[in-house]
Amino acid sequence: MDPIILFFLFGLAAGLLKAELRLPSAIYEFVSMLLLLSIGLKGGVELASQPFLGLVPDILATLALGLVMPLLAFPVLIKLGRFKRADAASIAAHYGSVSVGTYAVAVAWLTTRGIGFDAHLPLLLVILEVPAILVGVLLARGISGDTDWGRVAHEVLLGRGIVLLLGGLLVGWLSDPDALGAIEPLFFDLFKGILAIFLLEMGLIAAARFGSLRQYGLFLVGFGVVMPLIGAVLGTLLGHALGLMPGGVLLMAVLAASASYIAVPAAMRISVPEANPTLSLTASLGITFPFNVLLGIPLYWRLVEALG
Amino acid sequence: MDPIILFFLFGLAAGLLKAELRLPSAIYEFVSMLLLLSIGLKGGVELASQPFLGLVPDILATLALGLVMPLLAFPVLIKLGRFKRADAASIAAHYGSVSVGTYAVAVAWLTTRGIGFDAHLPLLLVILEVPAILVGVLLARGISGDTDWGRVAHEVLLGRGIVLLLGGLLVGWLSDPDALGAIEPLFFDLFKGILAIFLLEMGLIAAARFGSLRQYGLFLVGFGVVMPLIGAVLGTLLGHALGLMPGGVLLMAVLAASASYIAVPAAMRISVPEANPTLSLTASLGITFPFNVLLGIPLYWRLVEALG
Amino acid sequence: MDPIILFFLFGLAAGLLKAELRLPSAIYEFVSMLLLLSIGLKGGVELASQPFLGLVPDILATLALGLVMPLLAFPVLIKLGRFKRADAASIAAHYGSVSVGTYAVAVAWLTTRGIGFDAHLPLLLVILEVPAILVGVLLARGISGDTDWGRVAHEVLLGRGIVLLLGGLLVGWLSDPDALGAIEPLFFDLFKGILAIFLLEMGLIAAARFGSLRQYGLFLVGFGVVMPLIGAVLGTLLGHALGLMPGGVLLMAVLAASASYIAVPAAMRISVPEANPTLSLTASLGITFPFNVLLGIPLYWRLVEALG
Amino acid sequence: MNAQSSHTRKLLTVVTEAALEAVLTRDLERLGASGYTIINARGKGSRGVRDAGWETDANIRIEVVCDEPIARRIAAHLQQRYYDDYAMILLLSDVEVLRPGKF
Amino acid sequence: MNAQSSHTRKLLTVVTEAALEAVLTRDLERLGASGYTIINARGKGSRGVRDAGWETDANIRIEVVCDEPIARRIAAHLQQRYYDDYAMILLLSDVEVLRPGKF
Amino acid sequence: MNAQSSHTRKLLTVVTEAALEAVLTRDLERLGASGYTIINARGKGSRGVRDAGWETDANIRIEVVCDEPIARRIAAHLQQRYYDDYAMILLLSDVEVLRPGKF
Ligand SMILES: Nc1ncnc2c1ncn2[C@@H]1O[C@H](COP(=O)(O)O)[C@@H](O)[C@H]1O
Ligand SMILES: Nc1ncnc2c1ncn2[C@@H]1O[C@H](COP(=O)(O)O)[C@@H](O)[C@H]1O
Ligand SMILES: Nc1ncnc2c1ncn2[C@@H]1O[C@H](COP(=O)(O)O)[C@@H](O)[C@H]1O
Ligand code: NA
Ligand code: NA
Ligand code: NA
Repeated sequence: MDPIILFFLFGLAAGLLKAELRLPSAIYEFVSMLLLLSIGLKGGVELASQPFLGLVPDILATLALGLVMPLLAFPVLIKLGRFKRADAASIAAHYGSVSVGTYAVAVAWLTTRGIGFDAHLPLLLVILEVPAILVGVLLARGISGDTDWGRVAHEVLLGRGIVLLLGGLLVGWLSDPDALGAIEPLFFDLFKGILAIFLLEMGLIAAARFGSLRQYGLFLVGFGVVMPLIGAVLGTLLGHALGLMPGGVLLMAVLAASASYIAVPAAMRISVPEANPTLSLTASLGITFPFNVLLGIPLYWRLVEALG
Repeated sequence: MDPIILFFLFGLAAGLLKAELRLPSAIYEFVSMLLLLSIGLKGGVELASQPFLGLVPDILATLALGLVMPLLAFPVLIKLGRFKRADAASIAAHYGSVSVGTYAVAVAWLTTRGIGFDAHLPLLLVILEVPAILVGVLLARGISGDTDWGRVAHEVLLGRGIVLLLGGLLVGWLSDPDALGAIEPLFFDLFKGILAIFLLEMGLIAAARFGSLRQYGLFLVGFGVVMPLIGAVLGTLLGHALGLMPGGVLLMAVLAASASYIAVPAAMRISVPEANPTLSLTASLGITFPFNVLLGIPLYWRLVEALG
Repeated sequence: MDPIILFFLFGLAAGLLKAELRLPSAIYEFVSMLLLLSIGLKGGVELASQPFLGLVPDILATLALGLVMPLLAFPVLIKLGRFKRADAASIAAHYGSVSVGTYAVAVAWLTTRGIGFDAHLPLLLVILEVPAILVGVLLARGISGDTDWGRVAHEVLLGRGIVLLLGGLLVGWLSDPDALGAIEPLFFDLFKGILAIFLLEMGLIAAARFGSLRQYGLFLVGFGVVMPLIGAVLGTLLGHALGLMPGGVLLMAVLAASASYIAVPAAMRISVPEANPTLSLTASLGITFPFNVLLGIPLYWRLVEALG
Repeated sequence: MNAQSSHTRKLLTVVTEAALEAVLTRDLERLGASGYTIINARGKGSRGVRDAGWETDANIRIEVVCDEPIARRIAAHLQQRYYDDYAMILLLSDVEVLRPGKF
Repeated sequence: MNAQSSHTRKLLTVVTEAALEAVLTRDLERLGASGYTIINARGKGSRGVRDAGWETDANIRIEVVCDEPIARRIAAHLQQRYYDDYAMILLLSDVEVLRPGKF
Repeated sequence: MNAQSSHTRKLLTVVTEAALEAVLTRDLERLGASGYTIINARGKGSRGVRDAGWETDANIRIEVVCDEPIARRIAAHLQQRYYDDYAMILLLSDVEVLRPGKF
């Protein structure tokens, strides 16, 4: 088995056994910062050798995907899940956005197998983070609402995740390629080791969420598995339609299938405070993240090949 | 001289000069976490290519060593040291258990010299951590005592050190060997550098303990030097009897000679709270750790060769 | 462009946009610790192959430079800047001392271009840190003052920066060169990556200082640019006079041009508390550091070549 | 206002979600507080355990020293604006301050 | 319980060894506290300097807001159970709480 | 001094610059405090925002429990010695201590 998956299982097991294990929060922040910068840098380096204009259709299509997914999820959460409007809107926003951790695991999965992917996927990752948040706020508040959109925009666009990804992209893009070699040991050679540490902590966090699962019942569990499957299908279709390489299609499927647990919760807490944050984080961290990492990625690869 | 030993001396000197130097605690935790995972991983990788059953005698013998050593130390501490029962029991438990930091220095010492050792030593390291704690609690409380053994067991078996070592072992054991290459830069290539940082902090910590030495007198200093020597002899004899490779015998001697300063203090604080924690930590950190790192390891190597 | 400069610009931009981005302080401390140790180690390794006595003239000349520079700056700050005596003394001390971060960027700049420099520059770096602090205290207090010089000396000589640089130097010097290979992955291979992270944070810090600039007016901005230029000329002349290699002359110019933002502020806060710390840090972090990193280093290189 | 002068003020202590830090400090200034002190915290209350392991789970503990009318005004504002949607407790007590002009 | 209602409660502050965190929070809940707030601390007292540099040397500072009988019960329990073997101080003071139903 | 005995003492709370930690703890001991508790903090006051992002910008919050004369002596000393040059506030309040012999 792949060691990074084993690190995740190790974290899950340690968490379920209530072992006294926790990454100091400063380390967790640093580790996730390195992952974001690495993903951005790598993308930026490869983008540098591409014409930018060719990317416009992909960018627009990705924006559309980010608008459509929460609109699909919302009525299901209201009708079948019987959630309050604010809760449904918030969960929908989580699933319309993306999880960088899941993306990183998928990149590692492709790299291990030597499968290539398009250079601009990190850019699409950034782009897919944003629209679902706006849709979520709109679904909760309505258009006429007294939302302070300036604050929402600041919260979203200048949050840690997006700034680090975009910053990495730009640095990679503008860097003299020869000079990049000197920073590779930190940002590229250590990538999988850092990812292993990150997944150990994610296992501990996911395990801590299992406790809330019983409380919120079967619907949430079902949603946390079915919604990614729907996302994966949409992502795969879109990826093929855009003519991405097979690895790129997989990453698009993974992006659509994954649910946010950093950018969206932070934005919702400020913009839709009446939504219960435990609900969406339980689904996203307790169900969807483990599902995608352990079962989803290989499954979506079959899908990519089947629909290819 | 070996740079990692120089880092330890640097820490000692800075500490004695009261320089304003301290590793942030989050970094200390991370650094020790990486060492534990690295040791576990390395062991697990090599264990994977061995029949597990052949290890049973070594495991049983190591357990026995962990039971015997505190039983040897306890009467000495009571009779010669005139310590209170709880204090004697607690110190005995520290010396019956092991120090992972000392083990790591010994591994680095062997690696520098190209001396091989048996793959299952990390497993024996984990095993030797535990029994002395139970013996220590028994010595302090008696069998009939009202000890909450469930809590003691949880405290001991699910403490940070053991969980990380065992987790690393399992991940290494179950990993696809080809996939491990990608995490080597973090866990293997950085090992000695990380160990250097760790030893710098250990030097600072040991220096801070020197202050308490005068207070507790000469007996403690003597015990902190003689007990490791006795441990080293027992470890060497056991290692030879089990037919370990010379490097493996040295590591067994070092394990027996070293005294715990993480797992045992934490367990004793909860299970034998009336024992004075300063006493055992002064001996373990202020005397035995520096002794083993600076003088013990090369000495024990001669012993291994002499008794071999 | 060089990626580490881009990381600094990225930090500046994120800071000016008030993005929610900050290195946890434990990480900042660790990163700067690794830089200091790396610089020291590298210097120590190379010093080991040199006769020590030959360095005495360079050491004395550097001490003299550290005494002269604050004496030059002080009257200008009093007369032209109309600062209070304590503030002028404190700012003068900052500019007479050095910035290790700037030095590290200059080393990276030279390395990228394959330009060699003398092995003992890290030693001169340490030496140049100290005298300006003593001059600053004297300028503020006068010789007859009731300064507790023991405390000042302790504060200065046993501060974090100097201890780590000197410790690294000694470890590098005394280490068995063969054994050093094992710690290179952490201390040497990661150097530029770690420097990139450091510069990202420095960009954020510098941006946070821009706010105070308006408050303190144009004189401070001018001083923060002109003083480094004067320093660079003095450093260049001294470097050539001492017969350093071209890279060494550049580093000497950079040392003289840079202003302290760690050791000196800490010492001044305790020894000259009536000096306003915001004033000197605004100049040093908000103007001189960015100026040196973005424009100064290449400029000083031309100077080195012109005066060479 | 000599060195020994001293007066009584109110100490308002708020324990709440870390996510609110930026908005709360803006509110405090607007409502007339001359300063505040913030500390990271963890805890448990009616909204369950908040153990700071995860960003959205961290607490902060804010202290504000001010005169009674301002303290009441801040407390009323926080209660009305945040109590329903956020983990939050509010405590008030008396403190003697050494340089009353400051608060 | 309107927005301005307020009452007095006790604030119990405990400074003790970090190693006790898990057992103490269990004790607190068992003895009737509706919540608690914990902060990492360092300090000095009769058991010497505890500067958090080393795991066994760290302190925590626990605050519990509750009514007087519960505060006394908790204080008595802690004193009887932990005072002899652990670094620990206990302080009690009065605080006004804004939503009394909560505590 | 039985388990229930209790008395009133003063709690002196100081929020000031982290750079002063070493000198202040020496002062406290010299002036008769039997102990102290320190916590890292950030905040805002008359000397602007001190947000702990940068070493010279960090605050600490020191608590000292002692009898009233010592509290007054410490407060007067801090005020005379540090108030003019450093960011610092001083608060005094009453607390009940459970083992009065200790303070
Ligand atoms: N009774 C209490 N005593 C001390 N702190 C409390 C208490 N109740 C709540 N808290 C703190 O206030 C935070 C928010 O409380 P709540 O809104 O009740 O969840 C908790 O996470 C605790 O840190
Ligand atoms: N007089 C005091 N004022 C404030 N805090 C104290 C005092 N005495 C003790 N402490 C705190 O309580 C902890 C335990 O105290 P002790 O049991 O006296 O060692 C110390 O480490 C300090 O953090
Ligand atoms: N009104 C206040 N309420 C609470 N804390 C304050 C207040 N004023 C100042 N502080 C704290 O005391 C520190 C120093 O205050 P100052 O000397 O006024 O800058 C500030 O950084 C805050 O942490
Ligand atoms: Na998604
Ligand atoms: Na042992
Ligand atoms: Na300079």
